[in-house]
Amino acid sequence: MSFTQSRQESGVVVFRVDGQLVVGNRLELKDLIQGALTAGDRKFLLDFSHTGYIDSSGLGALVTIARQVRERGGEMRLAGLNDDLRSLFELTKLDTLFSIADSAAQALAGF
Amino acid sequence: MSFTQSRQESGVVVFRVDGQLVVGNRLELKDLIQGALTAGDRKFLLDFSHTGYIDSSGLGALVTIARQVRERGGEMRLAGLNDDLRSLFELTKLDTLFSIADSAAQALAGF
Amino acid sequence: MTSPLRFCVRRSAAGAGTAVTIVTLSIPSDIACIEEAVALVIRHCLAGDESRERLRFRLQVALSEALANAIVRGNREDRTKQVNVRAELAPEQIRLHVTDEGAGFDPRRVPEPLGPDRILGGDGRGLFLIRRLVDAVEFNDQGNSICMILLRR
Amino acid sequence: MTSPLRFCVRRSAAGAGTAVTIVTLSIPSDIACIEEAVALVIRHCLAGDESRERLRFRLQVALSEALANAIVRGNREDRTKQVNVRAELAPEQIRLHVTDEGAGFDPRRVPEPLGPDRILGGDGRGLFLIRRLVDAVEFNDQGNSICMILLRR
Ligand SMILES: Nc1ncnc2c1ncn2[C@@H]1O[C@H](COP(=O)(O)OP(=O)(O)O)[C@@H](O)[C@H]1O
Ligand SMILES: Nc1ncnc2c1ncn2[C@@H]1O[C@H](COP(=O)(O)OP(=O)(O)O)[C@@H](O)[C@H]1O
Repeated sequence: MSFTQSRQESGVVVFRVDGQLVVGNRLELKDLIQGALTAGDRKFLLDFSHTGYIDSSGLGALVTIARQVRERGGEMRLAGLNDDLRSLFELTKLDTLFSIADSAAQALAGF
Repeated sequence: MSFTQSRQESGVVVFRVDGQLVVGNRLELKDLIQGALTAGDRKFLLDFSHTGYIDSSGLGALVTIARQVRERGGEMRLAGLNDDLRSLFELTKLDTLFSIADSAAQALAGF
Repeated sequence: MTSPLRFCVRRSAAGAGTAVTIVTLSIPSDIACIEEAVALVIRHCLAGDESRERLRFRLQVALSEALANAIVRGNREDRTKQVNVRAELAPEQIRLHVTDEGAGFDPRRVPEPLGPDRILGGDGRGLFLIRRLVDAVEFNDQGNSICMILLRR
Repeated sequence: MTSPLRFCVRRSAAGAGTAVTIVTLSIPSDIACIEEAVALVIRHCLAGDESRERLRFRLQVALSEALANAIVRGNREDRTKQVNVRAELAPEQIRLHVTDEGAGFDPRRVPEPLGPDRILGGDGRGLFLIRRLVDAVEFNDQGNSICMILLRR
């Protein structure tokens, strides 16, 4: 389980979640994004194309992080969710809260 | 894939087949048992409790080996076949040709 | 040792609605290649079993959420306390029991996490996901033991 | 790192005929244990799927025998010749094609290996096992390509 951070020329900061986003590691992701917010970044893309599982704590962390980003005038998008993971967003109606693209490339195109 | 050879006090030589008995390694088993025959051994037990698969070449090798053992006045028994592998013996009617015990212990008891 | 197998998987929409996956494999005429080739193709044949993959996911949700609740909510991460899992695997269904050493709770008092006030919350979605993804949920009276039933089909 | 999980599997005959497997697992209250515990229980839940395990075995027989024939009988172990496998995976069935670069053969001329003269032979059981364990077998006209069809249920 790890998070790979990279920056696009456009200024979008991409976090790739490798493995799982769950109760055991969601605080790490929160810290990373808070760090980037403090450093002045405002556009974030979370790439889940290498993510096997997200639990309810992970979903909750995304909600909290997105709120913090929005409070600072920023925007956070999600991409690359497989069908099973996307169904978790739909069941919890979080698909109405987030901008979710099929792929990171698609999300970046409109950013 | 390997063959582990051991000898009981009763003189029975036990070959444990780890992995598979297939076209790629059946000659090794033939050689091992021919060697034991040459050395004077006459009672053989093949233990398949650690065997994942036997292909038709492996079945054929067992038929050939059993014939050689019998020609020298010896006896070969089989044990430890899982349900799937046992079904191969039943389909090919080889269960009528071999003495097949559930476990190595049971086969040894009557040897 | 590098694999001498040339391998390719492709998903093709064959006709109306039914997706067929095509796996192709080219191997040299060496019996030493058989075992690896067989294992590779079997893995793909069985991976195509959608209902099984969905069952795997439902199990993942049920177990992950129930274990997290038992550890964090029930036992409050006290490492001297245990969580016990018991899975009863029958041909038609799976029953999963997860039991902690905590005081328990009243599951009827847990609100749905969908309302406009709750949807912005950082927690409270675990039991809801369990209820949506398993076929039946039961608790013991104390509320420290959950039983989740999943039908295999 | 040694695993802190205490684990036990037991098969119990519950009632008439239906065997139920019981898996129990005891873990400390540490969220770091969740991932391993979930994976362990899921593995056992899915292994109990008998029809899938039987399908796995039938695939093993079909592929092993067809590949061995293609390599040994068709291509005569000439390493410069290839064997091509093509698997078409649909929701209800699997079609496996195995094609070699040999001269082919006439499958109708292959005798059953069950007679008193044949049962003591060292070969000739491959096609017979394929025919018994898959749902349908077809050859191309030349006889260097076999197609085996397995229904998933
Ligand atoms: N095993 C448990 N022991 C005690 N309380 C629990 C347990 N499981 C759930 N709860 C209670 O139910 C609430 C809702 O649980 P859940 O839907 O999983 O969301 P979350 O755990 O994220 O709050 C928890 O906040 C907790 O108060
Ligand atoms: N791909 C093939 N190319 C040529 N001949 C084949 C092929 N497959 C099978 N045969 C012929 O059919 C016979 C029976 O095959 P099989 O039942 O698999 O047993 P075995 O290969 O052990 O003889 C072979 O001996 C061979 O003559």
